Amino acid sequence: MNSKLNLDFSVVEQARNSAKNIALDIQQFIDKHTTVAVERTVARLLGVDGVDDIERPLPNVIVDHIKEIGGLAEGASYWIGNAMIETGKSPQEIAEAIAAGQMDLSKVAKAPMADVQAAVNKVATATVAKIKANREERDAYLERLGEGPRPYLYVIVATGNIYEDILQAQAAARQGADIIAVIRTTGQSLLDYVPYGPTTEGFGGTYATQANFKLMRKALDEVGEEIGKYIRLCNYCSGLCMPEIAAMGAVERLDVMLNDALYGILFRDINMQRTLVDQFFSRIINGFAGIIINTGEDNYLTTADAVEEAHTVLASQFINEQFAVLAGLPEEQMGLGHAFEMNPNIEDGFLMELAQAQMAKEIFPNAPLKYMPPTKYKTGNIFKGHIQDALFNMVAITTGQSLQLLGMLTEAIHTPLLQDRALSIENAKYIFNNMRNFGNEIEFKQDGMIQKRAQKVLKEAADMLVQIDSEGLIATIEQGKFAGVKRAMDGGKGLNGVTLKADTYFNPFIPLMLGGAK
Amino acid sequence: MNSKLNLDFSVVEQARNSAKNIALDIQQFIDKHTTVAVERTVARLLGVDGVDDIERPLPNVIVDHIKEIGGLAEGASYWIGNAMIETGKSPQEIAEAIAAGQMDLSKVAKAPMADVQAAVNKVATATVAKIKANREERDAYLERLGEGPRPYLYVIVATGNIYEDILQAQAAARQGADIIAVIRTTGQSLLDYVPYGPTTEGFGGTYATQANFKLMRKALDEVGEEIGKYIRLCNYCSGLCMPEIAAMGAVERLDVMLNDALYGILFRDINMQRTLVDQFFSRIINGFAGIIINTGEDNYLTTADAVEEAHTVLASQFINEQFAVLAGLPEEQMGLGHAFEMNPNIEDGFLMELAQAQMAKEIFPNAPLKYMPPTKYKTGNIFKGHIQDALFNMVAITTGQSLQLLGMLTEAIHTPLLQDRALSIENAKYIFNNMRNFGNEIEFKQDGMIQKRAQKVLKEAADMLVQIDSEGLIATIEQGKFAGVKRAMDGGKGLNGVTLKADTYFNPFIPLMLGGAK
Amino acid sequence: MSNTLDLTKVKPYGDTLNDGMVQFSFTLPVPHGDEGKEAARQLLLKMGIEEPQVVHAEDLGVGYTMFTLYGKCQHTVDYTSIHVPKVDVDIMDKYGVEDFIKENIKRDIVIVGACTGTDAHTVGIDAIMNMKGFAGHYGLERYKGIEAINLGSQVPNEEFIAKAVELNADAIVVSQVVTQKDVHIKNLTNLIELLEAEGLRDKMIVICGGPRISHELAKELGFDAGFGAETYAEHVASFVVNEIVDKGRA
Amino acid sequence: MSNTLDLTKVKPYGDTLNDGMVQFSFTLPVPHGDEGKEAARQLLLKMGIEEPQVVHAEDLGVGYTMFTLYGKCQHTVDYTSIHVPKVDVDIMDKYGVEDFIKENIKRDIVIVGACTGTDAHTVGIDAIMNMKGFAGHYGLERYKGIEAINLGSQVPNEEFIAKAVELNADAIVVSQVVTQKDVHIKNLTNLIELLEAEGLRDKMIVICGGPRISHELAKELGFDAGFGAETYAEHVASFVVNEIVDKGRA
Ligand code: B12
Ligand code: B12
Ligand SMILES: Cc1ncc(COP(=O)(O)O)c(C=O)c1O
Ligand SMILES: Cc1ncc(COP(=O)(O)O)c(C=O)c1O
Repeated sequence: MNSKLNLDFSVVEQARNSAKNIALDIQQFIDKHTTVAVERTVARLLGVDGVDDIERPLPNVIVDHIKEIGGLAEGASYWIGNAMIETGKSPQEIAEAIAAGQMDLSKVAKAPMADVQAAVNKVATATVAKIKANREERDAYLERLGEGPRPYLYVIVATGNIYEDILQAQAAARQGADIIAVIRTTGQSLLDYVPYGPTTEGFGGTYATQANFKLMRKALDEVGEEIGKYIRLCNYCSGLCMPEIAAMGAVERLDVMLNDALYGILFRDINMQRTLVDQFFSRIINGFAGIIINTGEDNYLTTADAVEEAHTVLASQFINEQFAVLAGLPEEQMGLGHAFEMNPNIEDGFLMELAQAQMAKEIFPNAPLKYMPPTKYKTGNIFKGHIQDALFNMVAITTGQSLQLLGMLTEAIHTPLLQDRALSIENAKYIFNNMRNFGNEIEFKQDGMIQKRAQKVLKEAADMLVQIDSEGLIATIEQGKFAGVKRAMDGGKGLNGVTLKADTYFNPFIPLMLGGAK
Repeated sequence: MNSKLNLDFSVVEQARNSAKNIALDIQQFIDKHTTVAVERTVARLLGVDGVDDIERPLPNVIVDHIKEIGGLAEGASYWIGNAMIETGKSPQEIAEAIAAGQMDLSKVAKAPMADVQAAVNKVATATVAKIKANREERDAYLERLGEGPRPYLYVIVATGNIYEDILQAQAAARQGADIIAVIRTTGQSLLDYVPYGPTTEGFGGTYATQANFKLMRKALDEVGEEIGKYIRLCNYCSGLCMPEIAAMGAVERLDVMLNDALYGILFRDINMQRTLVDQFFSRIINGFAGIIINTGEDNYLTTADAVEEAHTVLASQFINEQFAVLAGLPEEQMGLGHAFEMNPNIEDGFLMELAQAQMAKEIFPNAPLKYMPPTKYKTGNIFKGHIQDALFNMVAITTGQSLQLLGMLTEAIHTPLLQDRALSIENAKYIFNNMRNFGNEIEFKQDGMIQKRAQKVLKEAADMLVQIDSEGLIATIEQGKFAGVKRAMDGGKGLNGVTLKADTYFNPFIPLMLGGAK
Repeated sequence: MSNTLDLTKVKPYGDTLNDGMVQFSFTLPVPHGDEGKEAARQLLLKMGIEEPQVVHAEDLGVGYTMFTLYGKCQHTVDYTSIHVPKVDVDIMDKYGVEDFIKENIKRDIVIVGACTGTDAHTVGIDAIMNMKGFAGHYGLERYKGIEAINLGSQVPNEEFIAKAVELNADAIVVSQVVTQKDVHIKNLTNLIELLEAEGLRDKMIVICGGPRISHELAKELGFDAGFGAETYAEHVASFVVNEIVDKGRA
Repeated sequence: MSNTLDLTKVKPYGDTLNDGMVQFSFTLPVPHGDEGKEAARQLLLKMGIEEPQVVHAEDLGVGYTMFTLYGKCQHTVDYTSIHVPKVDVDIMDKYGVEDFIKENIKRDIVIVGACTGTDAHTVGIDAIMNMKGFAGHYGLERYKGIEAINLGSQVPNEEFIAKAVELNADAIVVSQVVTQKDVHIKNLTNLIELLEAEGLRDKMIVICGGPRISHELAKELGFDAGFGAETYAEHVASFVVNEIVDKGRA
C-alpha cells in the first residue's frame, strides 16, 4: 500500500498483533459466560415476542423465569427446547404460558439432550434463513436501486415520536441522505428490556422497538423506491439489550447498528463483563445479517482531548477490530468510529485532523469508517457551527471516509430541527461535489506537519497496545486510560445478569451464524 | 522559483512581454493627451478646494473656465501659474475669483513660461512634500503599531452615512479587520466632479469626499491606537474623477485605492481614451503616495464564466501590471484583482479555483493580490453563503493571497449589516488560523487536475496577449473579449473631457512623483 | 400518529407539528451581558414568541451585541385564504410566442429595455433581452417578430422614455437590482410619473423586473407587470404579446 | 451625525440606528411556492415586523418549506428597566474560598453532586467537581475545606438524596444538560418535591446547573441558585460558603 502519510506498516502490524492478544484474552472470559440479554436474544430468535398484561416483554418473562429456577447456565435454548418437546408448544406459546403462570419450566420433564438440540435447531434454522433472506433482499435493493457514493450522508432523527421521525427521515432521504439513524431516547441503554410497540414519547430520541424498526424500514423502502436509491437504516445495539436489539435489527433489515461494549462501559457505566459477553453475540448476529457496525471511539474525544488522546482512539479501534474478527464480522462491516473533535481555535488544527483521518483510512482501508462531526466545540453560534461542519466534510472527502455522520449547526442547542438537517445535507453535498477529487490531487509534504502528526499518533497507539497487552484490557479501563473514565471489573450496571455457562449450555445461533452466511 | 503548479515560466515571460508592448502602445496615446479630470487634479494638488455657492467644486469651476477659454491644452498648471504671477493670488484665491465671476484667465497678462513653471513648481513641491510626509507617517504607524498577518482581512462599509460607516468600521477593526473600504454610492463613478463635505445620504455606499476620507482616517487611527494595529483605509479612484480622488487619497493618507481604467470602460461605460489618460496620472499619484492599488479583473467573472474566461482575468492582470510599471508604481503596490466566482455546483470546482489562485500568486509573487469573494453564485441562502465564503477563505490561506476581501453571507440580499460583517470576519479568522500552514504542507499531484488547470489558463492568457498585441488593446475591447462587454473607442461617458496637449503643456506633478519618492 | 395539519392555522415546524420553532438573529445597540440577553428575550416576547432562548450572544466591539435566539411562535396563518397576485397569462415557449405574433399581431413588435437610474446591474436585463439569454433560455433578441433593444445600464428615465418614443415601442422593460434605501421604488415611481406627465402611460406596456420585484409591488407602483428572480424571456414575451392583443393594439 | 441612542427604546440594529433589522429562519408545513412565501411574510407581519422579505425558500421534500427572511422589528425594549436576577455574591477565588471556610465555618463542608435522572452528560458536573476542573479553574475536589463527592451520571433522584443524607451534605448540586421536551424541568421539580416530602429541603443548599439553566429558572423551581454556561467551581463554592454562614449553618 502506498501511504500518503509515509506510515511505517510494520508498526501497524505490531499494533494489530497486540490488539489480537488483548481480544483473545477477553474472549476466553466471554466464551465461558452468558447473560440474561444473550438468552433473551435466543428467545427472540426462537420466536418469542410481545408483552404480558403488565407490559413486560415476553423474552424478559421467560428469561427471568429461567433465572429464577436457577437454569440460566444451561441457556434458554435448552429450557425452551425441552418444553417444546414435552409440551408440543411453540416457544411463543411457552412464553405466554409462563407469563400466565401456567407453566414452570423446572417442572417440565427432561427430554434427551440430542432431541432438545434438534428441536431448537429446527426453529433456529428457520429464523436464520429469514435473516439470510433479509440480507439477500438488501442486496437485491442495492442491485436494483443502487446507493449514493461514499462518504454516505448519515443523519439522525430524534424527535421522540416515530411518526415525526418518519416524516423527517423521508424528508432527509429526498434531500440526499443515504443513512437514517433513529437515535434512542435518553436512558434506554440502561433499560434491561426492550420496550414494545410503536412509540411517540422519547427524550432526545425515540425508543428502539421492533415495531418502530418495522415502521421506519417500510418508510425508507418507500422513499427509496421513489427516489431510486436504497436508504440505509441505523439504530443502536449497545447498552443492556445489545444482542436483543441486534436480533431485532437483523429481523427488520436494519443496515447499520451502533455496537460497542467499550462505549457502554465508559459512557453508560455498564458492567464490562456483561457487555463484553453481550457484544460477542451481537456481533455474530450483525455480521451474519450484513449489518455494518459502528463503534464508539469518537465519544472518547467528547471527554478527552483530541490532540492529547488521539492515540487512544486508534488503540481502541485496533481492539474493536479484533473483537469483530473473533465474532466473524467481515472488515467491510467494521464501521470503526472516530471524530472531528479538534478545538477549532488551534493553529493548524485542521492539518492535525486531516492527518488523523487519513491515518485511520490507511490503517483500516477496507473498513467503512464512521466519521463523527464536531460536537464538543460547537456553540450557540450556528453560523460558525455550519463552517465547522464544512471543514469536517472537507476532511472526509479528502481522506475518503465512508459513513459521514453529518454535523448540525445547532449541535449545541437542540436535537436537529427539520431545517437544520436540510442545511447540513446541503453543506455535505456541496463540499463533497465541489472537492470530489481533492484527496487524489494532493500529496503531503515529506516529513511535514501532517505526516509527522499521523506517525506520532500511530506510534503512541502501538505503545499503548503493548502496554494493554501486558496489563490486560480490564486493568487499562480500571485506570481510566480511555476517555479519562475509570470503570471497575465489578462495577456498573448489569453485572447480575452474567452467569457462567454450564457444560450442557448451548446456543444454536452461534454455530449457525458465526462467520457469516455460508 | 519553485512552482507547485509546474508552470512554464518562459510562457509567463512571453506573456509579460506581450503585455508590455500592449501598454507601451497605449502609453503613446496617453502621453499626448490630458483630460478635465487630470487638470482638476492638478488644481487640487495646487491647493484648490471647496465649493461655490451653487455647490460646484472649485476645481471644476476653474477647469471648466479654462476649457471655456479654450485653454485646456496648455494645462491648468500653466493658467494657474500665470495668474499667480500676474495677480499675486494663491491658486485657491484664483479659483474663488473665477467662481465669483471676478477673473477671466484669458484676460490675465502672460508671464514668461519659465517664471510660470517656477511659481507652480514651488507650490507643487510643497504638496508633494506633504504627501511624502503622509507616506512616512504610515510607515511610522506600521513600525510602531504593526499590522495583521496576510491575508489581510479586508471588509467594506456601505451604509451611505459616513457616521454609521465609522461605527461599523471601528467595530470591524475591533473584530479583527485589517482594511476598511468605504464603498461609494451607486452612480458616483459617473459624476464628473467630486462631491464636497461630510455626507449622510448614499445608496449602496457613501460618497467619496475629502471630508469623509478625513473623518474615516481619523476614526481608524484612533481605533488602531486602541487595538495596537494599523488599520488601512481604502476607497475608489476609478470613474470620471479617477486622478482627483487619487490626489485626495494621497493627501488624507488612504492606503488602498481601487484603480482601474479597464473596469471603468467595461462596467461603467466610461470612455476609454478618457479613463486611460486619467489612470496614468492617478497611478503616478498612488505610486508616490505608497498606496496599494486594486485592479478590477475580478469583476469580469461577475458577467463572464469563471471556467471559460479565467484566462481573460490573467491577461488583463498582465496588462494592468505593465500600465502600473509605466506609471512608476512598484510591484509591492500592485493589488491585482481576481475572484472566487466558480459556480459552486461544479464537480471539483474547488480544485480549479485553487489552481487559479495559486497561479496568480506564482505569476505575481510580489504583488499584494486582491482576492474577491464569491458574489455571483451567492443566493438568499445565507447558510450556504457562509460556507461558500469559508471555501474562499481556504483557497486564500492555502495559496497565500494578500488582500482578502471578505465575502458576506448576505451578499445576494443587502449591503452588509453590522452582524454580517462580524460573522464574516469570524469565518476568515477561524479558517486562516486553523489552516495556517496548509499551503506549505501540501503538494499538487504531478500533471494532475490542479496543475493542468493552471497550465491551461496560463497558455490561453499568453495566446490572448499575443493576439491583443497584434490587434491592439482598443480593438480587443471593441470586440468584447473582456467580460463579454463591447465598448467603442469613441463611446461611453467623458470623451469630451479629453484634449490633445499643447507643446507648452506642463504638469509639475508628473516629474515630481513618477517612480516614487526620491 | 402525528397531529394532523390544519392549513387554516399554520405555524412554524421545528421537529414536531405546531411547535412554532423559529430562529432569530439580530444585533441590539446594548452591551454584552445578562441584561442584553434579557432585552433580546423581551423583544421576542413582544413579537409573540414563547420560550425565547438566547443561544448565542457576541460582543461586536462598539458596545453592541449580536444575538441568536430560538423561540416558539404563537401566531398562525390561514394558508387557505392566501391569494398572491400573479402575472395571469399562460407562458408560451419561444416558438409559441413567435406563432402567436404571426397569427394575432401580424407585425413586428418593439420592446425597449434598460437598467435605469443609477443602477448598473445589467446581467438581469441582458438575461431577458440579449441573444444569448440565460440558463439555456434564449433572450428576446432571438425571437422572430420581436425587435428587442437593450439600452444597457444607468440610463436616465428621461433618456429611456425618449428612446422608447423614438423607436415606437410597444413595451418598455426596466430592470432594478439595487434596492438599498428603496432607491428602486423612487426610480420606478419617477418613471411612471414621467410617462403620465407626457401622456404616454397608456400607449405602451410598462414592465419592471429584478430580484426584489414582485408582480404585486409592480402593480402598486403603476406598472402592468413585475417579474422577480428566475424570470426568463418567454415569461415577458408571453405577457407582452397577450397584452398587445387584449388592449387592441395588435 | 447619527441619530442618538435612546436606551429606553432599543430596537435591533442592521446598519442604521433603529432600522429594526432582524433575520428569521423557519419551516412552514406548506408547499414551496408563492403562497408559501406569502404565508411566511404574513407570519412576520403578525410578529410586528415591517417590510418582511423572503430572501430564500427551499422545498424540504415532504411538502414543507424552509424560509429565510429579513424584516424590520417595530417593537422596542426599555433596556434601562431591565433587572436580571443574579446570584448575588462576590465571587472569591479558590484561596479566598479556602480562607473564608477557615475563618467563618471552621469545619469541612460537604458538597454532593450528580448528573441526575436519565442525563448522562457528566462533563459539566465534572468541570465543577473534579480535581482537574475546567479551562484552568480547579474543581471543588481540590479545595481545602471542601469535601466534594461526585456521583456521576444518570443518578436517580431518590438515590441522590439518600447519598446526600448519608454523607451529611451541606449542599447538593445537580447538573442537567438534556432539555428536550423539558425533561430537565420535570426532573428538577421532582427533586425538590422529594426533598420537601422528606422534610430535607431546608436542611441543605440545593443548586442546579447546565447550559440552559439560569438563576431565574432555578429560583422558580425552588432551588437556591442556578448556574449556566461558563460557570467554574469558584462560583459555586463562593455561593455555598456564603449561604452556609448566612443561614447560620456554619
Ligand atoms: C454582478 C454584480 C455586480 C456587478 C454588475 C455587473 C453588471 N454588468 O451587471 C458589479 C461588480 C459591477 C456590481 C457593482 C455594484 N453592486 Co452589485 N452585485 C452583483 C451581484 C454579485 C450579482 C447580480 C447579478 O448579476 N445577478 C444575476 C442576474 C441574472 O440576476 P438578476 O439581476 O436578479 O436578474 C434576474 C431576475 O431578477 C429578473 N430580472 C432582472 N431584471 C429584470 C428586468 C425585467 C424587465 C424582467 C422581466 C426581469 C428581470 O430576471 C433575471 C434573470 O432571471 C449581486 C449579488 C448577488 N449575488 O445577487 C450584487 C449586488 C446586486 N450589488 C450590490 C451593490 C450595492 C453594488 C454597488 C452599488 C456597490 C458599490 N457601491 O460599488 C456597485 C455599483 C453598481 C451600480 N451602480 O448599480 C448589492 C445591492 C444591494 C441592494 N439590495 O441594494 C448586491 C445585492 C450585493 C450586496 N449585497 O451588496 N455588482
Ligand atoms: C459530550 C456530549 C455527549 C457525550 C457525553 C459524555 C459525557 N460523559 O458527558 C455523549 C456522546 C455520551 C452524549 C450522549 C448523548 N447526548 Co450529548 N452532547 C454532548 C455535547 C457534544 C457536549 C456537552 C458538553 O460536554 N459540554 C461541555 C460542558 C463543560 O459544558 P456544560 O455541560 O454546559 O457545563 C458547563 C455549564 O453548563 C455549567 N454546569 C453544567 N452542569 C452544572 C452543574 C452545576 C451544579 C453547576 C454549578 C454548573 C453546571 O458549568 C459547566 C462548566 O462551565 C453536547 C453538544 C454541545 N456542544 O453542547 C451534546 C448534547 C448535550 N447531547 C444531546 C443529546 C440529545 C444526547 C443523547 C441524549 C443523544 C441520544 N439520544 O443518544 C445522548 C444520551 C445522553 C444521555 N442519556 O444523557 C443534546 C441535548 C439536546 C437538548 N437540549 O436536549 C446535545 C445538545 C446535542 C444535540 N444537539 O442533540 N452527549
Ligand atoms: C457505540 C454507541 N452506542 C450507543 C450510543 C448512543 O447512546 P445510548 O446508548 O444512550 O443510546 C452511542 C452514541 O454515540 C455510541 O457511540
Ligand atoms: C476597479 C474598481 N473600481 C470601482 C469599483 C466600484 O464601482 P464604482 O466605480 O461604481 O464605485 C470597483 C468595483 O468592484 C472596481 O473593481
